[in-house]
Amino acid sequence: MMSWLTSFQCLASAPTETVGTEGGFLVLQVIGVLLGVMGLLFFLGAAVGLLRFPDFYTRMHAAGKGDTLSTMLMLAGFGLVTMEDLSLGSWLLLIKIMAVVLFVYLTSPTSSHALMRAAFEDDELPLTEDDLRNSKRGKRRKKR
Amino acid sequence: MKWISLIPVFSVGALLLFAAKDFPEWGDPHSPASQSPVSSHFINNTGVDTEVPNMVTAVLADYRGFDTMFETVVVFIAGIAVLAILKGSGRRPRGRHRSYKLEAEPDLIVTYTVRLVVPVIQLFAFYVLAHGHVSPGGGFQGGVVMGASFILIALAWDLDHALVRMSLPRCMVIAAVGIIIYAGIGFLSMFMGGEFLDYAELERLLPVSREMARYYAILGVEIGVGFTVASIMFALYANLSSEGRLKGGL
Amino acid sequence: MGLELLNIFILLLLVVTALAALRVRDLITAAAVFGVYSFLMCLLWAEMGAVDVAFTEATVGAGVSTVVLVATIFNLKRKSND
Amino acid sequence: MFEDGAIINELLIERLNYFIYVVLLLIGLHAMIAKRNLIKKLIGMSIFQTAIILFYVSISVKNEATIPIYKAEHDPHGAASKAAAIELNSTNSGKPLYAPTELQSSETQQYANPLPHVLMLTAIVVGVATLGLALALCLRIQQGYGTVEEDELLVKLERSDARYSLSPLAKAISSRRRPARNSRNPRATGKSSSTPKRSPGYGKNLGSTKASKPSTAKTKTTQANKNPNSVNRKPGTTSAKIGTKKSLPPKKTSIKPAGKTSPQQKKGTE
Repeated sequence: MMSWLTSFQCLASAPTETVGTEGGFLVLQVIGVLLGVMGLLFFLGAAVGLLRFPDFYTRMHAAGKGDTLSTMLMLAGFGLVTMEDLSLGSWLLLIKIMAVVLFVYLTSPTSSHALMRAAFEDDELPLTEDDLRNSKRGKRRKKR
Repeated sequence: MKWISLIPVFSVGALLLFAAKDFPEWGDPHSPASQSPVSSHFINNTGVDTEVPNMVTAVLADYRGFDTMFETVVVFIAGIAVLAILKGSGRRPRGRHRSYKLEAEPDLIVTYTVRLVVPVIQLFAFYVLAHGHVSPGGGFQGGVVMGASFILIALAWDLDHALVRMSLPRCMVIAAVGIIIYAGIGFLSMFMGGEFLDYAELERLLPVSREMARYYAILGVEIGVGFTVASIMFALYANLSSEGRLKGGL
Repeated sequence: MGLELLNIFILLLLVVTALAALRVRDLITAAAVFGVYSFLMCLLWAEMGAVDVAFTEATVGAGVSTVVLVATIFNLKRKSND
Repeated sequence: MFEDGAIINELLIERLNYFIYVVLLLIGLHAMIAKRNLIKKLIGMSIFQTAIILFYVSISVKNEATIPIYKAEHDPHGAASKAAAIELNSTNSGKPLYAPTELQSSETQQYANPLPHVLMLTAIVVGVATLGLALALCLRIQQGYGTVEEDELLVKLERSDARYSLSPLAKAISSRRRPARNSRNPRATGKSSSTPKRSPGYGKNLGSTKASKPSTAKTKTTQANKNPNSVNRKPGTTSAKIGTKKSLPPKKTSIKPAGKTSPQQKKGTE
């Protein structure tokens, strides 16, 4: 039976052939994978912050910063992993990925700024000290 | 009474699932669709016939060029229809956000970033359009990216700001020019002695071989598609966001 | 080897986002979730090897159609009754 | 339950992809049938459409196959075909350059099927064009009737139908006496749709289009005798006319819910 259930068994038994055996530099690939893992960690932090923070501004703070940094880290790691040899093609690929990183660096903070400004002009109130005190005393309050 | 809708829904679903067990498995290389002579012909002969490495572009603009031409016409007609439906139907700005939006200054940070990014987006649109022969892309994608850059201008400032750069009459003229380019290449190859959209006959005009004539004609056709799609996408946004009034924010 | 785990995951997420886009009352949220649906569809197609279709869906389906939906809902009533 | 040949096994394990396509398609179909909001219907239509496109693309998948772009060894402008061309031109000179060679049937299996991709690529673009057209129609309905909810829309349509399927005598009387009241559905009136109402309700925007231009001139001339430059201040005149009439209050109350909800909701949401 050829089915997708077998892919679970593939998960249980780790694949024997790993990255870096054929082509490419082991150092670059290790650095790239480390960058990718760091990016995933920051993404996890952004997601947890998006869920756990109390009001809109702190949520956007977590989402905007964590999102930007983790996307850049993961793209940089991806660029390093794909450096199989020092040929022209791989350099071009790296340059393209770095261009994507540059544009994420430009546009992602801008979009979170635009969201913040829209919320501010829509009279969305940030959480204040009083709210925190009330929420500590009484039941836990959601935003506004 | 909403549950009545479940009856046709589930009967359709039962029919489709009943048919599903006759379909090939996921990724079966011997499925009927993959074994059909048409697909194998396209895969085998694209390189010989047109010298285009991307088979999708070659099939889209050459083998099935007639189809794509009228798909472009459908997009054009949709743009005209939206214009006709919403023309002159705008109401006066009313309510809170309307007056507010009209007074509001565009955000400095957003506009500055858009100023930086829009030229790159448009350059990327041209890249996608021209590089569609050897990488994913082509007229539709490049046109949509180009239209999206104008939409971005309209979002960052307001619609007037974008309409200065791409007014609606200019949009429709460019869309029509795109279709004229497409059909014109078809007719040109017809006048050169071939059939409609038989680009190989263009070798008499271009100093290249028959295959490379088709290569360049595919590029020309994609440019026509890109013109139409870009302007129609922006016209759709401009009309829908302002209810046909063509001014104001968002 | 047939379907892979990534396909299954994306397909189930597709069903979830499709249901969510139709369940929410706020139409702007519905449009945003529909954009998520389009991006998942784009990911699935890229994974299937249909790169041109994925590119088209990323620009058209997730980009322009979401923007057009939001621009229209901005002129309509934002709340939906069902 | 999951043994070979059982229907559950057949559907949920071996053909799970088809099962999910059908589920997506049914979600879209159900939304198109049962949802009352027109925008929700359109989102359902898009989901339906993408489910079909997904099915179509998925039949082009081949195992062990790459994307439908020629690899380096089959590239018509690559090194392999250049070497072939040099060899070919050396053997018989005078022939034009002939670089690429036709693929063999064993090599065909290395590429995914490009034909469904092409068909669906155009379908996506046409899909967004039809979505834009449908959204334009939604905007027009909103301008005409003040709502895009189907049930409210049906109530309003029914009411306007009932108003214009009265007896001929009643129709003549009502159209002569109460121009302002009858301009709810301006396309059906056409005669007096330019008279403004006190409440900025639905039907106003349609009424201000060109369809009612001749009637505008007519009403203007008839009322110019009594009240020059009164085109914009007709509430006073209409109320003066209305005051002489008996059958107005029940009519007004019957209209009231619809006329009441629309402007306030608009104000609230905008």
